[in-house]
Amino acid sequence: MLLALALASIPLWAPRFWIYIATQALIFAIFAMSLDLLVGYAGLPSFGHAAFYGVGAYACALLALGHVDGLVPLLLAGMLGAGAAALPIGALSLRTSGIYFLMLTLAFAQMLWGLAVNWTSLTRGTDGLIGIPRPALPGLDTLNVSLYDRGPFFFLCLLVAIAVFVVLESLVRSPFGKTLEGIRENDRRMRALGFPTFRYRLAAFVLAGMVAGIAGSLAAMSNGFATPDLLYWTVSGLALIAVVVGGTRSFIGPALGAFLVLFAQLGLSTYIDRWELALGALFIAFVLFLPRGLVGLVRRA
Amino acid sequence: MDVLNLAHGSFYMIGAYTAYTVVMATQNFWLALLVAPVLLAVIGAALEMVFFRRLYRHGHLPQVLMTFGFTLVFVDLIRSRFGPTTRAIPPPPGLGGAVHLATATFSSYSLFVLGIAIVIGALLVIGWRLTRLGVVLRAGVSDKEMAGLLGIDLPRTFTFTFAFGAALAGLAGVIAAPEFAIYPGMDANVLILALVVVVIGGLGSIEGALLGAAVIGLGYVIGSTLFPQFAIGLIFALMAAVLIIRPSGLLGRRS
Amino acid sequence: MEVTVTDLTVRFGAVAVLDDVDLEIASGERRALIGPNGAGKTTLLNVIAGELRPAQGSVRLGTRDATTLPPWKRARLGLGRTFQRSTLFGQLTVAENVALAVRARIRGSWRFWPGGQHPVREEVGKRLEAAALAHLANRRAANIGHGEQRMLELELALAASPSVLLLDEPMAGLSGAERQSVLNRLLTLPRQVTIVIVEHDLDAVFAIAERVSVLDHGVKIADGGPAAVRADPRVQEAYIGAF
Amino acid sequence: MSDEIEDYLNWKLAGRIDRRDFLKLGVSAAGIALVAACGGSNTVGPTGPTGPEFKLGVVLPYSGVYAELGNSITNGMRMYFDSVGNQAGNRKITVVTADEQVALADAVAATKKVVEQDGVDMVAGYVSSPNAAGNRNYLDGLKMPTLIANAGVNSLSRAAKSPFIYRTSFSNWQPSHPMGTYVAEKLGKKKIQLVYAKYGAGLEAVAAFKETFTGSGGTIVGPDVATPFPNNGDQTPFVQAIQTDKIDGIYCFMSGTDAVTFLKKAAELGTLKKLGLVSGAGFFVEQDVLAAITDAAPDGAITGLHWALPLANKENQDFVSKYSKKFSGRQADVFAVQGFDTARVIVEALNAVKGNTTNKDAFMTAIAGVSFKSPRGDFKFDATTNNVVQTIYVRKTVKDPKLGWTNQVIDQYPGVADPGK
Repeated sequence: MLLALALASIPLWAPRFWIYIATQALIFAIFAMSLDLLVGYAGLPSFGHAAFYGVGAYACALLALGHVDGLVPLLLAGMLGAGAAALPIGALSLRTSGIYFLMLTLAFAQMLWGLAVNWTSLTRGTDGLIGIPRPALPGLDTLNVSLYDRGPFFFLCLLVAIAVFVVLESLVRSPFGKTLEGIRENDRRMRALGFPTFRYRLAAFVLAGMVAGIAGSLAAMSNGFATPDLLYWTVSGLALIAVVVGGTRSFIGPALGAFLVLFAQLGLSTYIDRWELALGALFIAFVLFLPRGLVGLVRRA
Repeated sequence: MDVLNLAHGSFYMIGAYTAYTVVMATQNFWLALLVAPVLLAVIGAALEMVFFRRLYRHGHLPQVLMTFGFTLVFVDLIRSRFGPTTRAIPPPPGLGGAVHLATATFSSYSLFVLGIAIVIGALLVIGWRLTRLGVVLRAGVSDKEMAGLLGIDLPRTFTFTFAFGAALAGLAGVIAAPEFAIYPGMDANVLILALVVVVIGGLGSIEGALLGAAVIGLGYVIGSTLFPQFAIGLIFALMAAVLIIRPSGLLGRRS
Repeated sequence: MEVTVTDLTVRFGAVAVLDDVDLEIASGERRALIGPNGAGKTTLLNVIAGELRPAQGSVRLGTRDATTLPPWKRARLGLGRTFQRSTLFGQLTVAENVALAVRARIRGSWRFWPGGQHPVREEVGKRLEAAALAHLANRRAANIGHGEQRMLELELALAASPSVLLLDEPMAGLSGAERQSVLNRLLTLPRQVTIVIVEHDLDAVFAIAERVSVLDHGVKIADGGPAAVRADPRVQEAYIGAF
Repeated sequence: MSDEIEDYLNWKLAGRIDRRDFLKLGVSAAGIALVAACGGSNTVGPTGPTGPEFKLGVVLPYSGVYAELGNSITNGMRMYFDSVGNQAGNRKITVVTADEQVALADAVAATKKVVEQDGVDMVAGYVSSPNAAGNRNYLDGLKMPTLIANAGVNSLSRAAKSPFIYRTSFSNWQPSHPMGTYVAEKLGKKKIQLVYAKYGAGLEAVAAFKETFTGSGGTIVGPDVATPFPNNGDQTPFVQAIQTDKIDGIYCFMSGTDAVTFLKKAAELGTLKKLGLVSGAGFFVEQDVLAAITDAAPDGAITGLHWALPLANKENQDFVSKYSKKFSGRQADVFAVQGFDTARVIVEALNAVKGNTTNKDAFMTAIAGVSFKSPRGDFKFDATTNNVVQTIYVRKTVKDPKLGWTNQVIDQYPGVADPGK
């Protein structure tokens, strides 16, 4: 709770640029949390989660450019679009496990990236969809609060992030969550007990995809564009790193990891010249000194 | 050896840049063919001993994080040492032109690459299957505990395996240098293709990697002639298809 | 629930691990499966449990032909099993392990929000008492003794209150006292639960089993009451051959 | 600038290419030199600029595949700023850079950083078109005077034109449009196959060529050879897709690493030698590509571009020699020229308004009014499209004994302006 309050205060004191960075970090945190539902709780290391982040962004972008103006429909579009993509991909990928699953999800994500680059009639290829308007807030217009100002949009992202955090935390404590953990621990035993493990895993995969889709639509709204880069494997890589840096089997971990990774990446690249060297060294240091991530630190203490 | 190394592409890039430096200095491509693998073996061994050794018990994810870090570090070092300009080296003398076989024309350097690939492939398969060293390596990979019990000096074996892998990547870099352009970001695209090839072939099997490479190579060429735009997407579709039919790769052992 | 296996053949490559085996186990019957190592006992269990597809032959559970059903569907029909090597939820606590098995039965697992776990907790408490594991409730399954793990293994199968129970060497590696508590646990099971037990400890076998089938090199060489089988020369020869 | 600082700067550049510190150092060194000149050696040097500091935000790629272009443009800007002592309109010019990288998300972050965090008065930058188009609404919304130093996407001079965004480089339409008429009429080649990298710039370039080429009686033959972008595979299938027997020649649009791998493979297979004509937009035989492929260069290729290394005019000869002296023997290229001109537009506009940039409209009109003799020839803006009006030179790729592989000018189309629609 303390963290949520601290975050809520950001728009009051932080300079405009850092509010923008914080907003991006919140969106990335939602994305990283959805990934940890897979990696930490369901034991499914996905290297292609950016596919659903990107599909969510494109779904929201296409709808927004098609004159849909409501906030909720746009978020829903991102969520359902990503979920629709996650179902077939999950159904196919879950036939494999371990490193094969990792590679298969990477393959599907790169296929969607190839599609985004080449299906120019829909996605306008490498130029991407730009000029996406931010939706009007129902009812709040009278108080002339619009999502175009940085503060209100930050609060929207914060609210969605907290909502996602609460939903995911309760999900993993629910019977469904416990069953998921059981399947992660010992799939053979769960099948012997009568659990159709494939369906549970697929449900987890689609759920994680939908949450990533929400993050995607927020990203499309925040930056006003949806480009193929959102689906590229480096985005999946960064999300995986945020989860590892933050520490798996928790949601506060990946959220912290997301903030750290994004502040490091955006902060370093705009401030120092050889930012790749610094970022690379930071990642290596993290693995050496905190193999179980930030949360691991807390747990061990 | 069950290590997910995203920095393998960087070894390939370092190999290409070594080739560039050696050829620019001595005009001798063949010398580069020797220097690069040795240099990469040293780098590989050092990395394994200092960094990777701690990671074996933590599973794949920390490896992703560390190797992703290394790719960033290597690309920056290369760019600051060689500058961002795209460079190229001519194929070695005598292999520059083209060969006309019946109606088709092949660039002789591509044929040379084909030849080398087959030779190295064969050596690897023989080495992997038949020699004592090959057996030791395979034991170390398939079951660490058992190999340890049998008195195999595991740390040394892993260092050697990792260094050997790095050397091969360096060799690939040298061979690819005349064929493709040499520039700081060249590691990214070869990395994805390499991972795809290894997974399609089946992990832990050298023949699988060779088979996977053939399948992907043909798939790419056929794909780009049929519908050039989606060639890259086609490769991944191919990989997806293989993994769905045989979830542990064409020649992979049932995990 | 009856278990009928008809001319079952399983091959690994060219080797016929099970060769044309027939087995009729009446509902509520306590059947033991004995035989030297490598006779195919565990393979037979795995086929009945659905983890292994036979080359030929069929498996009937009660009235249903279950030959092609996946393991979880067979479990839903009331088939519970333990494994030769304890397959538990290592990182979860003993209580959480049992809770999973209980929830498998009462089917609340598709509930996406917490709560409503009171009945599950109650039953888990009772079961842990019965299995003398209550004092380990909050310990991680990986961090308890071998004997206790075997007990937990059994309890997981029982928690799903199966009508058919497949036991794969439940006594392996247990001390005298632990064997006795497992035996007591099994003997207190309701009559209508069919038990198929694979076990080397012949005293335990003959204490529980009403009928005994003997497998040797994938072939059923004897079938009958404990006394008759004990006296059967072929059984002795198979066992002596094995030692 | 005093000698030891000059040597120190060159030593630093030669030793390690460290753009950002160098840039800051370069500017501050100039400042120190000035102060030293005034105070230290008690000669009465020019008093420093008294007006408020003029901050210029430069967003160019310093990492990723376009780093080479980002470097050249930065060097070009730096050279011009130094030549005027880093001041204009009585204001000291401070340059703040940020790494555009490749992905639009990073370009947006870099832009926001220089605008909001560093509070710059003006922005210059953007190599890749999506990054320029992607930031257009943000910059236009803030009424931020912006100069596009490379990205050629046509829309910025047409539908997406903004009164605050001018372009000093080119629109993708410009280098290719005159080539259509030249190839059809002057060279009489009637059957051309299109070869291009399939992304924004490629599509717009070949469309402009097709417009005039078919207009002058030419016909586009066979399926286009469109290589996927970003292309990281083997180019052989695309080189072999050129139907050498059915066409008079090809018109090609590629740049950087794509051009290098394509031309190397084409040279090996000898495909281009069988063609009557190899033509295209100048980028695929620009100095950076020629330097990499050397003898694999398509000898005699006819290309159109708004600059060429051996251009005879004095400004260019002066620019080329000074550039290689200042940047330790590095050969100038079209991107350096674009950087050089961008800096000059800023200086001339600042002088025109005597450093008073508070009145945005007056400052923009001053920018629009800038015209001068650039190394590429006459440079002025077209007020209707905010795009540069410039000469497009027709060049032939040759191996010059002194300059090595370069492009000799054989014809030119002066005053080519983007149609704006």
